[in-house]
Amino acid sequence: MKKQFLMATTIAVFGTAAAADEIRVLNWQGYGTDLDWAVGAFAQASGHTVVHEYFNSEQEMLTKLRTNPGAYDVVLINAAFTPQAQEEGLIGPIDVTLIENLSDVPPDIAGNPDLNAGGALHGVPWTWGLTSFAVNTGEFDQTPDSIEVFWDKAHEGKVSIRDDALEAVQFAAIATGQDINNISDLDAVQAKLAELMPQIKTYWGSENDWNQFMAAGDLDVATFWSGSASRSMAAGLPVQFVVPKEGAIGWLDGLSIPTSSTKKEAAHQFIDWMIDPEFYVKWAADGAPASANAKAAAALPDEAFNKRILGDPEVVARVQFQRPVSEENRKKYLELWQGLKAAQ
Amino acid sequence: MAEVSVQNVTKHFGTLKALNNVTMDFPDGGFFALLGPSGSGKTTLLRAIAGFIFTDGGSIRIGDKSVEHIPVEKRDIGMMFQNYALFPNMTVADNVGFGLRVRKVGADEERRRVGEALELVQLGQHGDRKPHQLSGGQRQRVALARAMVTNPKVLLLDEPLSALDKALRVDMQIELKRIQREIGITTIFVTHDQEEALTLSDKIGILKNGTMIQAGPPREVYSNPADVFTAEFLGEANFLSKDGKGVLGLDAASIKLPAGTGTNATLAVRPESMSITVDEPQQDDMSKLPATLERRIFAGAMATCILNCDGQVFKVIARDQDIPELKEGGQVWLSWKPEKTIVVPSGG
Amino acid sequence: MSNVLANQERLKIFGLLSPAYLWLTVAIFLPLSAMLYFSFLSDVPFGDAEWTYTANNYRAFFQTSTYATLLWKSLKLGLMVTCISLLVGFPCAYVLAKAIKGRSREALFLLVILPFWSNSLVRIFSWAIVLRGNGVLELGLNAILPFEVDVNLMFTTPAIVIGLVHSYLPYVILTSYLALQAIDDNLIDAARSMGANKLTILWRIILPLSLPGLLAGAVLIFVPVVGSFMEPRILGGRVGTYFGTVIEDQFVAVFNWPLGAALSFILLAVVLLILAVASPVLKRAQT
Amino acid sequence: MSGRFLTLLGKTWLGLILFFLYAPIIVMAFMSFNASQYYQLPFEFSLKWYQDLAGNDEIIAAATRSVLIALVTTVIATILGTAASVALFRFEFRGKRFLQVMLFPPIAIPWLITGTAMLIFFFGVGLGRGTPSVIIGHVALALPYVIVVVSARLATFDATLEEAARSLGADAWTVTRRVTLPWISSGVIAGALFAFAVSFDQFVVSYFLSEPGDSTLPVLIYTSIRKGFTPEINAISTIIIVVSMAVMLFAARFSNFGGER
Repeated sequence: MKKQFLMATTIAVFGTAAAADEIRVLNWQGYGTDLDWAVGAFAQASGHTVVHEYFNSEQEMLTKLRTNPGAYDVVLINAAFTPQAQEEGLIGPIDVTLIENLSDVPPDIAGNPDLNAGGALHGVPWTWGLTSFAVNTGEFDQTPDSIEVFWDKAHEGKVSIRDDALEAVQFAAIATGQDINNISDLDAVQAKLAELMPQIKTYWGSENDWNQFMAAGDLDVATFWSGSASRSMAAGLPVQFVVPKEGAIGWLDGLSIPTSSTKKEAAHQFIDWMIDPEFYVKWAADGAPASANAKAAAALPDEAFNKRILGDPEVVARVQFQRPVSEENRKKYLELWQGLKAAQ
Repeated sequence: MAEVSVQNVTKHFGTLKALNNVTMDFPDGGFFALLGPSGSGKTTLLRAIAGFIFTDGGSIRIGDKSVEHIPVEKRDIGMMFQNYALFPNMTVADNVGFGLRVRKVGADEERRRVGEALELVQLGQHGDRKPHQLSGGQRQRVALARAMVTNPKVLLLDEPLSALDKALRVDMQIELKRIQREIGITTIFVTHDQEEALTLSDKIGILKNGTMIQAGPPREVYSNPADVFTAEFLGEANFLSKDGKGVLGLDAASIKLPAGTGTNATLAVRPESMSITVDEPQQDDMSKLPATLERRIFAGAMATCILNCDGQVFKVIARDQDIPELKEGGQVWLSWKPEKTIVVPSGG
Repeated sequence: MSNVLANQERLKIFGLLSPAYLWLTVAIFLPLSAMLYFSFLSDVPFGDAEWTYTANNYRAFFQTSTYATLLWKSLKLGLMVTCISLLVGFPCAYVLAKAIKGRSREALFLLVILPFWSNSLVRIFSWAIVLRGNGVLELGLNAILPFEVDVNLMFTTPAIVIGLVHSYLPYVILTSYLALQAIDDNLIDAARSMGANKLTILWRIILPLSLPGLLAGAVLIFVPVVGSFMEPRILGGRVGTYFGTVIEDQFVAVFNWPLGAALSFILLAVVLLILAVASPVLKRAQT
Repeated sequence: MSGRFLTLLGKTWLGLILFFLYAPIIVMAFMSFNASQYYQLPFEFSLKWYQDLAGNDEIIAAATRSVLIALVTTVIATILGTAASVALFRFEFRGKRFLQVMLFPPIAIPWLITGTAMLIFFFGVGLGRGTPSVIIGHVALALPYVIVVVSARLATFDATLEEAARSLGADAWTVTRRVTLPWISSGVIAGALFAFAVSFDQFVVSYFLSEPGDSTLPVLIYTSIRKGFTPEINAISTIIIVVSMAVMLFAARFSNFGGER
């Protein structure tokens, strides 16, 4: 009731409760925007309906934007890809006056250089999170605090990392004490990964894989995303997310509006609803990444995963946020990773 | 070469009795026919002799060996199938040589015997062809050569000529008989064509519903059928009575019966045994009946007449020149020698 | 006269063939040609992307040993899966075609194809549940056997082979069945009447006559298995990197379509070459 | 004796293989009744996933759409594929070998690549996305399978049967209808079953070519892997398998394909 009221006032303020539109959102599946209750509440308050399409990788998302002009109104883009999308002219600048909740986003996040590619805000900061790892609590008396646990012979054949060249390379960069956005010693990374390979049981590809492997007891320790970890813990899996002393990879997701969108006004309304604390608190209850909205983050209960772990300034200090990766480096990383995999 | 003997053979397929206590002897070197309508068990009997079917009871001997428990491949038979069953992936020579190769006779021996067999069936030049390049008659000869080349103890033919057209069939009958005589192999063949059976064989076994009704030389089964079924199946018959009841209001006195004929016997006359005259025949020792000529069908040297005798239709086949010139509907006399009356024992 | 006939025949051939091949042209050959064209570009020509003509994507195959190693590994996998499927499937097809009669045969025939009507991902994940440690296979075996066994096939090459054989076995059963069913039973009887034992009949009659079906089945298996990526990735884990998974990476993860396309066409060329070399040999075997 | 023993051995083998083929299907069905969301053992009976499924319009709509698309695909691909097979079998003409070889690329090149190629091409020629495009793609992918399977059956066809029928005065169409088609009917039905399977399992083409919100079941499954699909997917798959089994066995009772010669 309260939410509907809130939404209604939001729209009343804009005074633009125009004709009902159908907006199309391009996102990962099951990543907040497609929650039934959220879409329902938005439809009830604004009159706009929401249809989803999903992608399975950032590259695919970019390709979909390129090949289907006019098909999407809101798209989720990782900040490391926002500049590329902006350069290609796929997404347009955000009209900040239409997003009331933006004022609650801390300036250091709202001012993220990648999201502000081309000199204007092109992605509304929505969520952020970590790529670190989680352990099976049944296999550890004490939660490890070092990334070196991956190389511990005690866990040989019970280790997993995601089958992703960039992530693997950046993970090894952290383990070798390097800057993930400026890897100076790629040979060290390669050596470190080569050493890791015999430890690995399998690569994981998706949150689903990860949960099943963990549930089946195949793994002791595996890299993981913070948002997914909070979901797995909420679902009752005996896992603990770890941000090791060596650091972790951080990422920031923004919501953007394609240049070719014909329903920009409704799209702005939807994005505003997505960063609303009301929405976020309810979402976080089933497991969500951290919100970019300070007010939303503060509204979480104290025991919430995102507040407990990601709210800790000491943890945040260890995080290295991902920046865009050049095409050349991307190719180099892929070759390195494929070579290692093929050698198995 | 060997004699084949089947004693009290029985075979069930589920509840169906395919062979019921069948007995027949096939002396060495003879040419035998198993005749009967479809479903009579004639093919079952042939396949039981071949060994494709194991019987439920009775004994089958080939030569001096009891074979009931010997599988086909060890029985040393030659068999020819209705559709010839030539191996489409092999040449004619390879088809014929198959049985020899299985017996490991050696390449030279194989070539020689295949050549001989193909010469015998007059296909000496066709060894390199594939079956699909041959005509129906040629395929039949290949199948025959293939069945004989291993010098089997007995040659089994399953409706060997049924796939050929009429003219070719007659040629092949003569050919088959010639080859069989030449090598003197005991041959058993299955047919539903009574004419073929009568023409070719030394002895005919007639089957019906899995039972051997009668077995004997062609002339004997033709003129002395064991029952009404056989009489009807082995060519056409004009019935005078069935089971003692006259089929027409005949003047009994005008029909002369062989001595000792029972009162409840079935009487019949073959169409070719009757003569047609305009005037009543004067011989007292002839059986005779008045009749109306209904139709006369000219067929070259012979003609078929359909006559009506007191409501009963009779068929007569005679040389065209022996039939008086008459309009259809004219009155005639039918007559035949008393010994031409077929007496079928009752209850057969 | 013969000209008219020839024209009529040409019309018939055209009428029967053109719908299917027109369809294939529009939906497959032209798109694949476009892909072939892309494989000679430096980048996919979308939007503002800059591109030039290049043979680098093909050269990439030879620059590192990675691709050749993986292609060889995939070919071996294809051969293994094909052989196992033939050895396992042919006897099944034979029993189905020759030993079982009537209605139950039709029902069984349908049952063989029906597993295909489930989603392949769901099937593969079900295999994972069977093959993993403490999975259905291990629990089942330990329930039957008097002693404890440790069975964990998950993330091994055998797991990949099991998954692939499962996915493709119906092809070989089906094509062999169709060929076997067409063999006249009289041929087998005829061979027996000539004294041939079962092995001779199998070798000299049944195998040669069912060879077209066996070959069709083998091609239908070998060709897609060489390019497969889903089963190796999910069931193979660390050892599941094959040529197909590398191509998939180029398309799904990296979106380097030109390189992915180049690798696919190299795969296609190699597969066609193998089939071309094998076909005369096999044709001779048939006679 | 040994013949009967061999037959028994063969039937046992067939039984084992059927068990192998159905093992994952049975596991799939079992897991749809298992309470654990992560497919954990031991088994704990629950109807939860069926209840969830009943309320999940998205999955039901996607499954329905998949079945409809697969049916349309099957009909078109079977007709076109059979016609092409007959032509390839009956006539000799220049380029025949080439046409046969051209069936391999669609089978050899992973669907992923073919699907992507279609996406680009359809996008390029302005065909756009939507159900018609999906069907065009599915039919094209199913066609080679139909042609290969039907041709395998035709290869065993005795051409003299056709000649015999023609010598009896039957025209080409009558020969096709009365002689050729009955002979290949089991091949055609098998081809149709394959076409259905290809379409029903095809996610790449549907993924790229269907309109947002119009996803098919495989697309739904594929996209939900990332987050994790629940045993609801097992539940719908189980229902589909059981229903198709019932329909097919029912149809088999009243048809005579693959039966006696």
